[in-house]
Amino acid sequence: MTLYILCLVLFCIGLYGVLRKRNLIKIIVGLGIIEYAMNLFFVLLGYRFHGRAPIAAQDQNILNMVDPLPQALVLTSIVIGLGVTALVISIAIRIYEKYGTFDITKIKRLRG
Amino acid sequence: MNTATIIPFFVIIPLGAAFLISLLGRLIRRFSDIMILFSSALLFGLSIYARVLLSQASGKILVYKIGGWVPPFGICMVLDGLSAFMLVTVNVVAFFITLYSLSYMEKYTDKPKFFTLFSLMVCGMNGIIVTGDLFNLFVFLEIASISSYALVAFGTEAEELEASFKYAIMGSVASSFIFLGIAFLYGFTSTLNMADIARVLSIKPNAWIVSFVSVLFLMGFGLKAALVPFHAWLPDAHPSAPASISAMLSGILIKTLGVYALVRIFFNIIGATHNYLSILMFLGAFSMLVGVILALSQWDLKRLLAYHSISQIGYVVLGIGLGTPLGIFAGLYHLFNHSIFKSLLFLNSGAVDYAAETRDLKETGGLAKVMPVTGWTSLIASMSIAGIPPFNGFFSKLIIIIACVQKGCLGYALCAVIGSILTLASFMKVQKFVFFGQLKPGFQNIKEVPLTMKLSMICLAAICVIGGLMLLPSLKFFLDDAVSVVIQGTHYAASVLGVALNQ
Amino acid sequence: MIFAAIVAIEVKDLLSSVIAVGAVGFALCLAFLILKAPDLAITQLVVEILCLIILIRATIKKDLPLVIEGRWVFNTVSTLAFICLFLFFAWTALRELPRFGEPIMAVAKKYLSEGISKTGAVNLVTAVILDFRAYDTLGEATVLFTSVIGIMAILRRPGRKKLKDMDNAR
Amino acid sequence: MRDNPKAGMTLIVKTVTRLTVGLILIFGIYIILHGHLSPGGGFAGGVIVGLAFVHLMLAFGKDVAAAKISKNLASNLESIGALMFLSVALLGFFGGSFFLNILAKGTPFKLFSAGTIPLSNICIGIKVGVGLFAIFLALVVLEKSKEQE
Repeated sequence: MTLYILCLVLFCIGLYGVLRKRNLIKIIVGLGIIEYAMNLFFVLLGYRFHGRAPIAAQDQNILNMVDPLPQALVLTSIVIGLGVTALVISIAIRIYEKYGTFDITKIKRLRG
Repeated sequence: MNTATIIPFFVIIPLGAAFLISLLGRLIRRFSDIMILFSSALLFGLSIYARVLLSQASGKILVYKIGGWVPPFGICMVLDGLSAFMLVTVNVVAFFITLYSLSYMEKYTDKPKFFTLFSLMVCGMNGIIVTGDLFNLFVFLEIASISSYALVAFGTEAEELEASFKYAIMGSVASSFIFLGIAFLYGFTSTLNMADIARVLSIKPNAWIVSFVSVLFLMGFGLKAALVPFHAWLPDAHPSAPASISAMLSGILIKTLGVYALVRIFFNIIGATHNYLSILMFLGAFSMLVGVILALSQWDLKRLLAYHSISQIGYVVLGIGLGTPLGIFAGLYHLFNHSIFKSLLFLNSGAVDYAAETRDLKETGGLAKVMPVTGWTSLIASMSIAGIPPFNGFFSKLIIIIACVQKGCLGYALCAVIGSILTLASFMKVQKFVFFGQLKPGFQNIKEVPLTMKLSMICLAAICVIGGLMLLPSLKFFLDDAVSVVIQGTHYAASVLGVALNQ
Repeated sequence: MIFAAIVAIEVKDLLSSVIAVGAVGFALCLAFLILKAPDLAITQLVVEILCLIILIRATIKKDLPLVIEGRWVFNTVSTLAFICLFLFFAWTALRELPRFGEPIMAVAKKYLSEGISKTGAVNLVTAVILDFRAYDTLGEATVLFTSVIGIMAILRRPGRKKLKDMDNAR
Repeated sequence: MRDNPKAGMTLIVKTVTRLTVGLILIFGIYIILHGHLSPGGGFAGGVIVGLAFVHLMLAFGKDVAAAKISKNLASNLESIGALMFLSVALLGFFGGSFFLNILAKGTPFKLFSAGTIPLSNICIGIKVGVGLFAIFLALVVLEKSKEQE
């Protein structure tokens, strides 16, 4: 229970970073933290006390392994996160090249 | 091998086309053009064929089990009335936009990359529509959104990059809300198959967690659909993209990612209650009015159209939020019509941009004389969006208003009428300043756009004109099946699991 | 981890912020190991390294002072209020989840009991991602492919053809 | 590996890199091939392979690494990897269903077991490794061309 809440606190820190920071790199960092928090949350959901890693060994029976499904999903989600982060960074680099700054208060050629 | 085998091809064809284009597009000239045209024409035909197959299938539902695993354990693909309807909408629009982009994209460098991304976007949308698994929906949603982030920035100018960054950040936050929602649902039900989740949720006592999850989904998909409190990215992203991509984004992407997913989750998985419906109705009416009022003061053609997208999405959501069969019917019908005429309008604006090199309403004028095809098709589309009789927009708006009155929501009906009048006003302005009136000097010798662009605009305009015919009884089954899927709500679970287990 | 995350958000210098986020990532990797997810730990580790390299290359030599604009207090307060509201509702929802360490595992039991005999893979996570849910993995590979193509499209130059070239092309 | 003293980092870094890159590559390939037996798999292994090339590029400068794999080759290889994965999926149609695992399962704990899973792992490994390298190369080429302007 406490772990879940702490994990969501991490999520909220990332959210705060995305919403409040005025620097492109900081926003990307916030996005990364959101992704970490989500992944951690999903893995926490699949944990069992005294569980074993879901890899069978030759001499042991399959007993009390942790849930493999969230781990598979989180693997997918890590890779998706990598893709998104890389894309956003490349956009940020191009923006830096055009404007010479990472500060979004100075980047407002578009009206809201 | 049975008839359900057709379903995975909606994903395989665009995916294979994308990989092949990126591999061979640079080596063989014109390969990318031919390949993309071939694949989208094939998808167009296949989607209509799938609709025909569906009406022959027993129980009006087809389920395909990937890898032969039985549903709660493997992933299954589901084709029912609603998804067949969405497939036809997406693939029809995508086909005409492909035709249009063949000439339009000559303005940009590196056409093979454009078509690769375009094809991936279609693949993502088709994947969202046919999937029967919640996490799989998330994965394909990411494919569609990542390719759209990249496509918005395709011109690599300063404004485009900025709009794309904004869009990418808001889109990723939306995705993270959706992912968190999926995580909560998995923790609660311990399954990911949509039908199975619906079954488990109907057994377990209704709890706080379901409301929390639906709020998360509402935020996530609302961001993707650009409902009003979450709309900030849309007016930047849509005008900045190349015109054919604006047409895709506005015409079908926000509907597939936003409205379809919302409908699927709220009606078929969680089961719509009165509270959700009233939230949806309120958001719909709110976006309808705010969108159209903001649109009135715009002078950039594409930006004006983008605000109208918000407003029209409001109509769709209002219709669906009514929850009565007539309301849902009208909402879905309006969704189809809006895809057609809004993509047509964006294509028109692209044609204006292509020929006259400007999108500012103050600079253009009298273009109908030199560009007759663009002028007339845009007149048809404008009348259609404003709801003038013989065109399709009129019928769907009329039915939405009737449905509102039937349910006794006179306030919402009034909102819809006001929105419609304001839409008419703003499109009168567009027609006056762009296509009619005095032909400005300097535009004397511009030419009409190339053949494929003309062809696709004419075809879309023709669909606008005959769209009203869909109310005829012989064609009405197309919509009725979709409506019945939504109305039956969580009965979805029983039918999907039943079909899957019997096969 | 939370401490490192706060540092990452609040620190003024961009490079230290990036390094702090690296610390969060490595802590996450350790957490995965403790939670018995070695596959994830490996993947997280290598992905983290790659992200850090890219981020550091992006930020190096490009530091700048932070500015504080007007309405700062109002915006912060509204954001914090939203977050508090979010956490409160999350807390009420979390109470109805199964207790930590005792998941329901309705579907997963079948994966555990039949995974090896049905797929022949000993690593059950691999069995899940490449056999039971291989279609997801196809989607995931496609996401990466999309982002690679997207990055190459964004980073290409020049983005538009010049007018001169267009006239030649016609 | 021709040595170009002007590009890249110091001699120490270069020497160490020369020793370790091979090891890192082999480790990546090991992880890819044993994905169905031990932790890891196509993604982790692919990222490691990609990192080996990135490592090379950081130490020796862009030209040496680009000589090993050019940008076009990288993106072509990536498409080929993706197509191979799709065709592994389509292979299932011979058995009657998309993504059906049709090859013989073999005995567990052996390297050649688990049907199509190792094949898919190899495809993903190629795709991911080369794709990440392509991303990095694109970023570096961009910075270089900016300096020249």
